[in-house]
Amino acid sequence: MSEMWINMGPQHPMTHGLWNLRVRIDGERILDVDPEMGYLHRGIEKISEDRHYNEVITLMDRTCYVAGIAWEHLYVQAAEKALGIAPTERSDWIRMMSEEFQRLASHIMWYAAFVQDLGLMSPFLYGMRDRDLILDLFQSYTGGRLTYEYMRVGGVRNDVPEGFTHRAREVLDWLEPRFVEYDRLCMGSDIFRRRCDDLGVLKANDCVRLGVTGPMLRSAGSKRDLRKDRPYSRYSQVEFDVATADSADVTGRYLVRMEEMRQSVRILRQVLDWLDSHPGPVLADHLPRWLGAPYAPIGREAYLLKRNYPKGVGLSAIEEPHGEACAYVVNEGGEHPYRVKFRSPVFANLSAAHHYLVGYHVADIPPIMGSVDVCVGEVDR
Amino acid sequence: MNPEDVRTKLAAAGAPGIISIEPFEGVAARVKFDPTAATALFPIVRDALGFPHLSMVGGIDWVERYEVFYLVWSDPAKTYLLLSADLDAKAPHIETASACWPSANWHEREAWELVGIQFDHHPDLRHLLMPDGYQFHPLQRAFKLHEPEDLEVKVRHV
Amino acid sequence: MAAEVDTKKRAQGEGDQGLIVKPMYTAARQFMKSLVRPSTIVYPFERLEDPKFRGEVRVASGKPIGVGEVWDNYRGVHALNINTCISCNLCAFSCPDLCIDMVTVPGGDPKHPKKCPEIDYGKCSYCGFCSDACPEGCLTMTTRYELSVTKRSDMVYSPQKMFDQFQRKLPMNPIRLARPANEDAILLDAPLCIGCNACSRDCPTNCITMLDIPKGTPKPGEKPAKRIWKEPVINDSDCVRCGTCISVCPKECLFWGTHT
Amino acid sequence: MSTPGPAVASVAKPAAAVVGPGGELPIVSSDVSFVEIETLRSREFIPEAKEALSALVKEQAEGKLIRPVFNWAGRNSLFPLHWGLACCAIEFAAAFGARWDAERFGVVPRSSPRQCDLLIVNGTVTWKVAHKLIALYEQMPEPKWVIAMGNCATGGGPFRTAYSVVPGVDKLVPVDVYIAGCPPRPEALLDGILRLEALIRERGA
Repeated sequence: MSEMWINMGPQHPMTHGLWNLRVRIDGERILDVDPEMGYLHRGIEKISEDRHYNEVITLMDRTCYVAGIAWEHLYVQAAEKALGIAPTERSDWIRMMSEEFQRLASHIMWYAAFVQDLGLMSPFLYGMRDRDLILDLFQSYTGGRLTYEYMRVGGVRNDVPEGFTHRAREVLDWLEPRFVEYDRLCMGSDIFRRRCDDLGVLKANDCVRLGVTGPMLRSAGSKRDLRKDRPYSRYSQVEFDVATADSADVTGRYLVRMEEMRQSVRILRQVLDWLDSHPGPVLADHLPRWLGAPYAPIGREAYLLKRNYPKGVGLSAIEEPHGEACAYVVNEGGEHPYRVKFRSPVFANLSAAHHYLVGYHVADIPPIMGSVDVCVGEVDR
Repeated sequence: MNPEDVRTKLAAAGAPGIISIEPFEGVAARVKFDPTAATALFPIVRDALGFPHLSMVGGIDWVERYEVFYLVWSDPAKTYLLLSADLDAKAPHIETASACWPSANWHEREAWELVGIQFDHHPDLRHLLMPDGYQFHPLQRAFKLHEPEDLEVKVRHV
Repeated sequence: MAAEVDTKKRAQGEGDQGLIVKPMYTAARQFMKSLVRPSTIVYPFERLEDPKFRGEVRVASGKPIGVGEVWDNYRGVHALNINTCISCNLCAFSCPDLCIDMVTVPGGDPKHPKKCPEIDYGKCSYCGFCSDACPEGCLTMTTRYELSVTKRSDMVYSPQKMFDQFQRKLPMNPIRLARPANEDAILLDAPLCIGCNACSRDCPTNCITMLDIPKGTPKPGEKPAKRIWKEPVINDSDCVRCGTCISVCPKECLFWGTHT
Repeated sequence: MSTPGPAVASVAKPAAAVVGPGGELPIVSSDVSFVEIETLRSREFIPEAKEALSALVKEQAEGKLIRPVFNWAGRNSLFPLHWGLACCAIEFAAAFGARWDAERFGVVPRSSPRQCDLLIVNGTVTWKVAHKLIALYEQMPEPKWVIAMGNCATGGGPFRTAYSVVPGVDKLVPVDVYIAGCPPRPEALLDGILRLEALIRERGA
């Protein structure tokens, strides 16, 4: 049998986005893979150089469209370090709450799409139903469903509304039993287990070598989680466990994400308790006007003439739902960032595709790539 | 881990080409190094200092020079380390890090494509995000964004 | 190779019963649950933002979760109150996507035509920066989200169209950002001023008055003037910090700064 | 189907009189112009497609009795291409989720362009993917429609100044309905589909 290259993408139900997996096969067996990216390259890093510091936030939501607020959090942390601004305490907790809700929403979205790839239709419906409740929560305090535009350099735009924590607890109460149902649908099914066990194995030392992070790394037994190892925001003040598995396969990644959702609920309950008892300002005082919108950046040229600006470089790293994300913001004293550079976790996870796909069969590609949780927006940026 | 630790360990391992080691918020230290010493320095950072995970590689166009930076992570020390090197503005090039950290492969492809830094001996230096044959390096300062209102669109059939 | 799957492990499953009966049972139970679909909104007839839906939307168990309240804050299509708009340009300047054009509307005097925002919804990203920046609260975001057109040009909403939105009295986004406490003010570099009156003429809030400098008092380092010098004095409490005066000043003698 | 009491009452109302919270929000506006759509669709960007279209129109004009049936069937079973481009694809998926259930309208996403008659461009189109978009469009059988969902597809959105983004998908394929939003809510997508159905009712398949 001769070998041949086939294209899976850019329009293929497996891809969940706009990318192309070129696969060299011999019969059913995968000999080589070559992911072809860039179909969604929107030049976010370049556009950021033409925008005010706060205006970049509108791009961050669209960078990773299933975890928008986590990317906002990543960016504002780096920008604050570059500009020498500290967020208020309450806004820091609200940011952390947002990130955890986003992790829940992202993982549920992953569950819905991944299990649909395996041929099960109903988990998609259940997943989307429960995710909508989280998006309703987001909408009640940010004003958007997917694109929030909520965080600002120095805090967040507005406080959570009255009765929010009560409603959030209701949603959490509703969600927690659902995880059991999800598990019953998947782990209780032999078909699911037979499809996913020992598939897409990538051991821990390979993960480290290839830069693979997030649930893929933790499913191989590593305990690296930036929320624990390098606590940012207020993660040092809440209790949670790092979810790990040791099988390093698709089932392991499923288990890690399921456990992470439970841990997110655990974190969220602590954060909501804190928010109930600690009112305070959510936007830092003494913000410089030249930060830009919504602080009316008019008369730009004239403004530049008369001021000495602080310079600085900010670096931040968060544990995004997909893995380790970093941002590097260079402030050269202008009104716009001089250079913004992001590290996308899925970018690194995909670059190792050769190592967890080769040797398996063509029919194994959807579950394996589904377990990677590809979000093309953040890969291509 | 603080800059002093990094300095001691690098000196003990005999790392070449270190220009300066300075504190940097959020990481253990920022190590500026001479790009010609990259081949020797990277394995020392990985093995002797214990930074096996490369997070990102990025390039900055400072008009009069280029800068390339590497962010690496150490699991036991639970900290980042930032390596950076200044490159020539005319022909920015540096030895590839993908021989030492395989994860640098795509990051360097991206940095070459968008910033225009040449990575010598890179195994697979071709376009990643832009189509093949794209002539420009968009993240260079000289590259200006256009106004699409004036854009003339020509549709080509394939 | 890892692809050589461990078939023994699979064989240790629950046998045929686990393979067929259990999944079928699970599927059948879920199917019975799905015969009622209380979480579905029959969209054109039922709307989530409808006040009667407050606290009425249920999830599968029938337990109500008050999603209706989330609408207070939603960012949809803009509404503009033309009557209170002061043509300060702040919305256009704060727009990250540059989708706002200021267009002339009837009502201004011929020398200073009244300009109101015109929004191209093919570019707008609904970030709400414009309504946050609006000092008068006349440009707000309503909760209306449906906007589908068959012509691209219909996506451009003129001020009049947005005024229609306003008159429909759709629910508005209630959150108004407080202005920062130590906001920068507009300062005057007095030696550069030539007293041309441009800032006072174009100020949308009329908070700049041109005051006479007493006759015969020379400005520092200059010869005594022949004519009466005027200098702008800005009423800080009325100023909305739009910066129009800075952009029209021919000598660049106005600038942002903090009062010392 | 079990819905709360008041909703059942409102089902009895005709669709054109749907009243939103703030007054009349007509689903179908009267500004849909037959002539403009025809001009839009007959732009000379694909000569073959134009020929095929005119042949089809001629053929259908001869069979006047069958055409209303075609139209009725066509507008009530729009099969969009299952193609996720960017952010709007998530809302596209949400519209097919439990809460909005777009399949109520006969809208069933298919994975192959050969089975589809509706191309929903749900996200940013870059120059790298532009010719693939045209190829997919050309593979779809006539009659076919295009919905530009969201601002990136309509006019490039926030990314239109970027070096790699097509400022509006109408530069590549003829668009029938534009939906504003960034991303549009699932309801807005459904509204756009309803508008497209109205368009087909008016113009014919």
